[in-house]
Amino acid sequence: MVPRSYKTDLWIDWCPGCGNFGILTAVVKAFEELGLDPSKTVIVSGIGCSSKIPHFVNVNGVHTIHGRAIAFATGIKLANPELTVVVHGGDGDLLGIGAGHFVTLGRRNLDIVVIMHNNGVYGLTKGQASPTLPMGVKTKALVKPNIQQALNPIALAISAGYTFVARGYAFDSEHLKNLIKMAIEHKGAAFIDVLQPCVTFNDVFTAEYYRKRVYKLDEQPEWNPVAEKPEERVEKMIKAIEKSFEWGERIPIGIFYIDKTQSTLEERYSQRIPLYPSIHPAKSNITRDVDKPLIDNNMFEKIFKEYIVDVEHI
Amino acid sequence: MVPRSYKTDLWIDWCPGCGNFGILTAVVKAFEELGLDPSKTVIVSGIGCSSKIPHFVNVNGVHTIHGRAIAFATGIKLANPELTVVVHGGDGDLLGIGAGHFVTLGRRNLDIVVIMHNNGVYGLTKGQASPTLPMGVKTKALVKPNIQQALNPIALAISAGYTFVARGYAFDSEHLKNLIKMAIEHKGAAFIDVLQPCVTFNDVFTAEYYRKRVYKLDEQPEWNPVAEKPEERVEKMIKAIEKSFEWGERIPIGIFYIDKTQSTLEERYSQRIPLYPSIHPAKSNITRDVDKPLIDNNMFEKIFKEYIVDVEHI
Amino acid sequence: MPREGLSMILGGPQGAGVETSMTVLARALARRGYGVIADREYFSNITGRHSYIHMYVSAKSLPRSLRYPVDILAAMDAETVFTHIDDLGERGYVIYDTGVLQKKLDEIPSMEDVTKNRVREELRRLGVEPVVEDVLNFLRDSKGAGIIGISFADVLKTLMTKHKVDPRRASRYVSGIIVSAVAVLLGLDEESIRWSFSIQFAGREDLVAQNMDVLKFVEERMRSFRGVASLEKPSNSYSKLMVATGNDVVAMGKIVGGLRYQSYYPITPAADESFTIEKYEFSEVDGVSVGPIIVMQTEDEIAAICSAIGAALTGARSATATSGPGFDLMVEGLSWAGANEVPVVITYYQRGGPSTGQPTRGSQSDLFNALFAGHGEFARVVIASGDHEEAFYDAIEAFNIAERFQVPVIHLLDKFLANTVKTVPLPDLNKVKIFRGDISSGGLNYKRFDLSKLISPRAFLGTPDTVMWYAGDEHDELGHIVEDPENRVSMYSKRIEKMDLILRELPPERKFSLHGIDKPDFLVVGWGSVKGVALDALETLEKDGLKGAYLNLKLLWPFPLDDVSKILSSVSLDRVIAVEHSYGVQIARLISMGTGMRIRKTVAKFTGRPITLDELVDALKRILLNNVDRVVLKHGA
Amino acid sequence: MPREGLSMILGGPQGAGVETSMTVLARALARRGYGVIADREYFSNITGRHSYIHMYVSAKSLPRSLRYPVDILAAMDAETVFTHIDDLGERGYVIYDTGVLQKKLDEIPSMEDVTKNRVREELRRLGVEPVVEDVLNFLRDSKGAGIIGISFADVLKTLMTKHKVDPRRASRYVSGIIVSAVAVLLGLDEESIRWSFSIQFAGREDLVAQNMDVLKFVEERMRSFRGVASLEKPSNSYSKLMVATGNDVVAMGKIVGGLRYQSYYPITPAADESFTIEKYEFSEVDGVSVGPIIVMQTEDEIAAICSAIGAALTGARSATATSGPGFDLMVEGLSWAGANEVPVVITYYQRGGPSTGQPTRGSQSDLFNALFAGHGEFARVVIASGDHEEAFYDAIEAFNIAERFQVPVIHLLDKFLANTVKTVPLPDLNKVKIFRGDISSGGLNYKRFDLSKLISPRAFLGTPDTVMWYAGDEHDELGHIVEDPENRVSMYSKRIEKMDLILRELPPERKFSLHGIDKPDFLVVGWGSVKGVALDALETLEKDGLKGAYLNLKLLWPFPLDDVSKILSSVSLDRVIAVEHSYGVQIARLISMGTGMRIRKTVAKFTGRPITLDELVDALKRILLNNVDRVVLKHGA
Ligand SMILES: Cc1ncc(C[n+]2csc(CCOP(=O)(O)OP(=O)(O)O)c2C)c(N)n1
Ligand SMILES: Cc1ncc(C[n+]2csc(CCOP(=O)(O)OP(=O)(O)O)c2C)c(N)n1
Ligand code: SF4
Ligand code: SF4
Ligand SMILES: [Mg+2]
Ligand SMILES: [Mg+2]
Repeated sequence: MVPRSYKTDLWIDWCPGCGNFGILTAVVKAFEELGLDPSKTVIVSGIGCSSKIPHFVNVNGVHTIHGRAIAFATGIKLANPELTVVVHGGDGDLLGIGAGHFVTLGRRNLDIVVIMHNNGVYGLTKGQASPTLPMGVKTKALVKPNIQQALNPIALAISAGYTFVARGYAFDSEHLKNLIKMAIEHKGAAFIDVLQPCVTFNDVFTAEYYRKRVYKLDEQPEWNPVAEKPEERVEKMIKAIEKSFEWGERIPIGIFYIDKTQSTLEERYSQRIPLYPSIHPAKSNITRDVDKPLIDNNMFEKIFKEYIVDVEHI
Repeated sequence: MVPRSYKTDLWIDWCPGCGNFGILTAVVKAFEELGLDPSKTVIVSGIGCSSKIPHFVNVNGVHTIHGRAIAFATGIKLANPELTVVVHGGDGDLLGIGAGHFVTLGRRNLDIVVIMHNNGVYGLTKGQASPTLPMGVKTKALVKPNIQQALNPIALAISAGYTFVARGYAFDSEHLKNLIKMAIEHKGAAFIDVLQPCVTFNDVFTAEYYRKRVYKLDEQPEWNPVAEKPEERVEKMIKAIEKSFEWGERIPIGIFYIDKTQSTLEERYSQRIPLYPSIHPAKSNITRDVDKPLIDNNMFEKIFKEYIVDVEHI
Repeated sequence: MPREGLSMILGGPQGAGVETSMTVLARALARRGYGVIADREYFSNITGRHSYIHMYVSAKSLPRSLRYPVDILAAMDAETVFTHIDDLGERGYVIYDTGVLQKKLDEIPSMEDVTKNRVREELRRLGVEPVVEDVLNFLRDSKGAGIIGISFADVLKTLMTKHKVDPRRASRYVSGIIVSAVAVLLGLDEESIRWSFSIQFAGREDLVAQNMDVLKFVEERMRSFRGVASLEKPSNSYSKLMVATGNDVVAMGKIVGGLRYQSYYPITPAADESFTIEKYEFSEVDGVSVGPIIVMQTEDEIAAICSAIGAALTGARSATATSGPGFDLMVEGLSWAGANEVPVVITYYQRGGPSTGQPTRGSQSDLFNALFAGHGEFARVVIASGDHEEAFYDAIEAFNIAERFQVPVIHLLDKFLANTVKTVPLPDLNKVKIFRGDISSGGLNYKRFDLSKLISPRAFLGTPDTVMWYAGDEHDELGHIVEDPENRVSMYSKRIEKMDLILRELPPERKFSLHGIDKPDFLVVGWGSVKGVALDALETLEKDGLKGAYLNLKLLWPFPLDDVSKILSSVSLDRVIAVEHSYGVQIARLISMGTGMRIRKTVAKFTGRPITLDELVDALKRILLNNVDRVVLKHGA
Repeated sequence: MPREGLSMILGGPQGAGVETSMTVLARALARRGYGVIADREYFSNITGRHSYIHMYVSAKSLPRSLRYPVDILAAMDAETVFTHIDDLGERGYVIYDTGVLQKKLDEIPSMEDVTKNRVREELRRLGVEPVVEDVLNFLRDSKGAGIIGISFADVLKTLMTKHKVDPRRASRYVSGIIVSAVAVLLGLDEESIRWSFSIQFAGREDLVAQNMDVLKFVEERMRSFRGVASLEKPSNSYSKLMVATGNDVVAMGKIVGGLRYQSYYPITPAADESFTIEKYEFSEVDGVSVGPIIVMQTEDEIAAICSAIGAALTGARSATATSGPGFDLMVEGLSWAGANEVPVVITYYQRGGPSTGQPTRGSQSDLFNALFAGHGEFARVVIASGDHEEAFYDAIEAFNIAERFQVPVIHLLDKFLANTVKTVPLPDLNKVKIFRGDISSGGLNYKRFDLSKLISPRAFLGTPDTVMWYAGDEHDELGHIVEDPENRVSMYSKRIEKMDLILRELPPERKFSLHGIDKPDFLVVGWGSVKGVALDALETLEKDGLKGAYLNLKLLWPFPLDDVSKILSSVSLDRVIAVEHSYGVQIARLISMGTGMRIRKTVAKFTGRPITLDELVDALKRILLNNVDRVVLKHGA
């Protein structure tokens, strides 16, 4: 592996002061510290300010369509399980238009990481309310106060089946970096909700706002979010969900829930197809003799024998 | 209101013994007992065996597309809040393709009822696994055992913000009827997960299976799922979610959670537009003098004055 | 006298086993060298609605079209008799259950009111009481039909008793009664039937034995009819035949073509393809591993296309399969694939629309959706297959085109093909090639969208020492977003100009096939499932001195306008007739768009049922001889 | 000498206020009776990328096209100077910030590399150093440009000091500097500017005063230039004008048209329409209540269309607004609306595709998506508007067509219209009618899909004593699922035959408008945003003796083939030129499809920037005089 910088030299066109810069720093640092091979790492994103991030990181980047990053990532990971796949998206991307895929990833427990840039607004379309903006709040660009309630991303992720669920804060890059590293190292579907100030459109949930309120779960001595055994699962889940409703003067960040008891989707496929994942769709032969199909006439008849009738004239 | 039977005289083309018959009975009975005006009642459904139900009930029926019944219902209810709107869908319809809308309805708390026919399979497409089928289970039509995990519909609904969450059993029509009545009378987004045996494709979760296991929460003296005050919300939610993980030898049915503290979406609109919902989109004038627009030249200038420049030549 | 070919309808309630009857019969007939085609008609319903098989058997060839009227009507129930009164030909045979003899039309709840009213009207007009017995008498009297009553109850009771089968399982043997009755009429040998049952019930010797007893009991009851509808000795020389649906054939083609990732969301009539693929997700033959193919049931069609695109980026041959409603949801993803030059294949089985429409019926009404849905301009390829054989090879070629030209490819099929069981010759895989296009080994300076070539060499996600970017936004050679107007023009043009390249590079046989007379008097134009019936119609018309050719369009986009113009010019435009399973006959409009040639003669069918030989022959005659412009076909219950 | 008209570019980083400058200037100019058109060019970015306003002001008319080169280039930053070096005309004026005089091209990170490289190349070719000062000198020397430096820092410091404004807010007044500088060049009176500021900053007298001081400070610094680019006295006779974007105008049209439910999912360039509507969700004027309009931000575009359809079923006039990616997601719902004959309106603003493409740039490349996306065959209507005025009336008419014929209507617009600010005459609502179609009061025997009429009278969900069913499946008159083939033919045909009815019933002016010379020597054909520039081009060409007409197509589906055939026949086909903001110029293909007439002369632009007068005139000349077939336009940064 040829060493490369983990940052590209593109100009980053986020607004000065945007929380996305903090997230970018954390991602790059996490990749660096894990020594990920850029050619074996893929950032998949949707559409939004946040989803521009793949262009700024010097690993493979797949900047897809709004709300569908998880779906693209699913195909990438299943077809080549050797890749480390990290999804980035906005709160609109992942919990608005993409909520169906978000929920589904939970019940698959596919080994990818989802990092949500949670800024309470639709940044790139100029500040409409996102699904995490609380009801009644009127951020800058809204014509009227928000009429819909906020989703609780942590509770939703746990209910959906994610086996690693955490929250970070964009401007605590060091802490966030550690979460990202753990999420990548976790086997299974991981979700990190990142509180991300949007300086341009969200004048309520500002850096100032969060700075005063966030505290770290990992610094709470009694906090142990890891289910090591199946019988601990429900208890840990319930605790985590309960904790996720703490939102006000104090906002917890850190790991809410880790479930080590569930098999990943890849593992289940490998139970069906023993060669998988060492032989996988992206690494398996489809031809012989350069341009002939792997299956020849003889093999065809053997494989599809149940469709083939030996004609017996009588 | 002209009295009509609440059942149409169409032949019902569900398989003999299908749990949907029990649900139909409960719905018809509930409507009857509530004395709903058929012309002011709408059943909205998606696509699936379950979604054929509107044709069998003699109230307005809108049989839409797969996964989108909630979205159609949202427009119907907001445009004419006088209507009682009940959504029916399969588990594939509501939690597979429709999961995004399902989650979103929670954060809106629009006053409609969602009844999910939970049979663990995609009935109408001949028995593929639905999002509620547990991992590793191989029902009749599956080529291989189910490789994806099951969602927990109750936990998901509560996490998403539904303010009435219950579970019924298709073949306990009396109990289910009562749940439906309560759900309709509840102000806000209500969800009923109905365990529904599919005799043709689900040979695991059969009537036999459920009969042995279901028990009624309402018969548990200590069970009180109602949050009357805001400060009770989290506690009740957590209890309900915890209860929802009880699935095995004993399966609870009944009400998991009721939240009386949240405003509905309609109420929030009425805070913005005081005449709503008494004057609403379906009941508001758009013309004057038969075929002239309500807005005349004079009103136009007043309403849109900020766009209009009085030209002053100098 | 033995017949050259024979038509039949096997009908009964959905779930009662007509499909099993069809498969067993088709396989047994193939075993003896007969050619078979069998269309399945069924409601969007799991149990109880009327379903039927419309089948044609030929001693002379592998048949490619269905025809009315039929020689045999085998009815499991009263509804079948009422529904198909018009379908029986002169001196045909009706097999029925004597248990329903007194059944009245009004006692059949599963029959739709509109249908029931129509049948009632017709019977009234004919002066026939709406009772099974009266209808059968009428058929006997008016058509000279042989009416063969079998007491199903009696047969089943005998069977139950002999084999000590739980009477609640009796209904499982009804399909055997139908198989048996038909076999007796055709004089089919017992061995072929036994062999076919043994495949159908593999590993269940008891079921085979029981069904062979059914055959015996039925035979006893209709001895006088043994062989009354016998077929000639088959003149086919195939030593092996496949008996498969279009879904199966496409699945096989995809697997041979190197499919490695297939996503799907269940939908009729596409889902069975994915089921078949899943069965073969991994095979070991002669020490060679074939696969793995990851078959993924996604949460919706959006995820199906997006995950297939993702998989394609890793270098795996990837596809998804769907029908109209699902395709609609894939269109945004398709546009991304176009913008990012991703080789992904969508197998698109058309069914009756709009919306849920007639989900289990056939149609060709989605042509323009396949060609034009998706915002923005980008290269895509749409190919269609005229029959099972074409579909097999096209399924492979779809991947070749996708990878060579780095474009999404839509393989446009329909429900007729999907669900029709046919006898098909084995493919010759020596004729097949796999073209993977220009593949790069990447490296430090790799540019995924290198502008120096029309087709930028493709490296895969995961290629060592290589990184690349993809973006749905307009991008530069590296794949980074760029809005510069000059870059816009270069990248945009590069992507679209591939369409010309594709037209230049694909050989004529991938674009169309031309059948029939060399200098024809008239030309029938169509695509997809029109082929079989059109070719048979031409043969029939030729006997009447009407000499025509059939242009089977295969490459629908980019549209081969030069070839088509040339071919159309060879005939006067008012002797060109476009045929399609749709209202609008879009193929005529597509031709007009491409060539400016406006075809005014059209044959349209949009009942959801396939065009049959008799009605097409008739329609073409009316157009050719009576100067009619448009004929709308309606045959079939 | 005062000018008849004047072009300018106002440029600066996104977020720095060019848009405010535009609005303030446009309103002030309108106040004095000038006509204005202003196009906004910006990146898909919130802060920092280069954005600019391309504006034309006319003393003679309400202008309808933009033109290069420009008379004034007002630059907030160095990037603007570098980006627009080609755009300034002879003896034009450049306003720049003396603070960036020494800025080098390579010091501008926000400029894309491809653009930077191109500019660097060009400067090298011209022998100019890539430094702002050198570029300005070059412009002065080569074009005789008046170069006007203003120290922005100086102006702002003076202002900060005088008004004790926090220096961190200084950047807010940059837009005022641009307004002021342009006002001085034009010799605009102070009152009109003050008035315009007072509307811009309604309720903030401090801001008005501060900006008027900016005007004063700027004026002091460029006294010698006062009125050097003055305009003639306006000859327009309007006493009132609207200054509005296309988004705003459509919003007003919809509100006047009786809109009661609008759903949307945020997307450029459609979202602003919904924002405007939300502002007017309820009004009380002269004792009349207008509304309520429920404006619903949905979770995605699927929910947007589905909820709008749901609302339409209750009788509320319902619509949604989106652009390409969102429309793709609406197609399955659209097909349901078609199957169920639901009057729902989709306002579709095209932007640059494919996929995310160029989300903030313009395009007309989605024509075929609007016409043909969606599986199955069903009636839909697609209308387009040539300019703001048409768009207003069409927004109303969309509802009328939808309800009269019970069809989904797509109102196809684009980003150019959406974001362009124009002076528009006030609409005359006496000319407007509301047609709600055939409405039934329902009752016990109500049949929603009564087959006795082509348009079945519509009752709404909620109509007393009435129940009805809707189904995406094929249905009977009551709306219940029915698969019977004869019912299929009747229902299917009924739905599609409405297309003919629509063609018959809509008056010619809804279908097209024909402009220019009566017996033209050549005919330009286009739709939507081509209109303004085409009309101006015809006027220009007429001066050169080239006499043409413009066919502005408004009803795109059903396609008015008879009218179009007739009009096209009046000119030789090789004197017909199709113009479109796309690569493929689909309108030509659509015409060929409908009429068989193949237009071979085309003008295409797909940089995402609007066609300007100069380049269109030039292109038409090349086609008419030099017999060129296709011209691809590229003007604009
Ligand atoms: C299908 C579709 N609908 C709408 C859009 C427009 N769009 C672009 S970004 C965006 C939302 C951005 O919000 P979020 O996902 O929260 O990301 P952020 O910009 O806040 O980081 C939307 C709606 C789109 N690109 N595609
Ligand atoms: C967009 C789309 N995709 C797929 C289908 C095919 N389809 C019809 S019913 C169904 C699922 C039925 O399962 P469920 O929702 O659980 O309902 P059930 O039949 O079990 O009651 C599917 C996938 C469709 N109609 N539309
Ligand atoms: S708009 Fe908000 S989220 Fe987007 S770049 Fe600017 S600050 Fe960041
Ligand atoms: S398939 Fe299952 S769900 Fe559908 S009707 Fe039959 S039993 Fe009921
Ligand atoms: Mg956001
Ligand atoms: Mg189900």
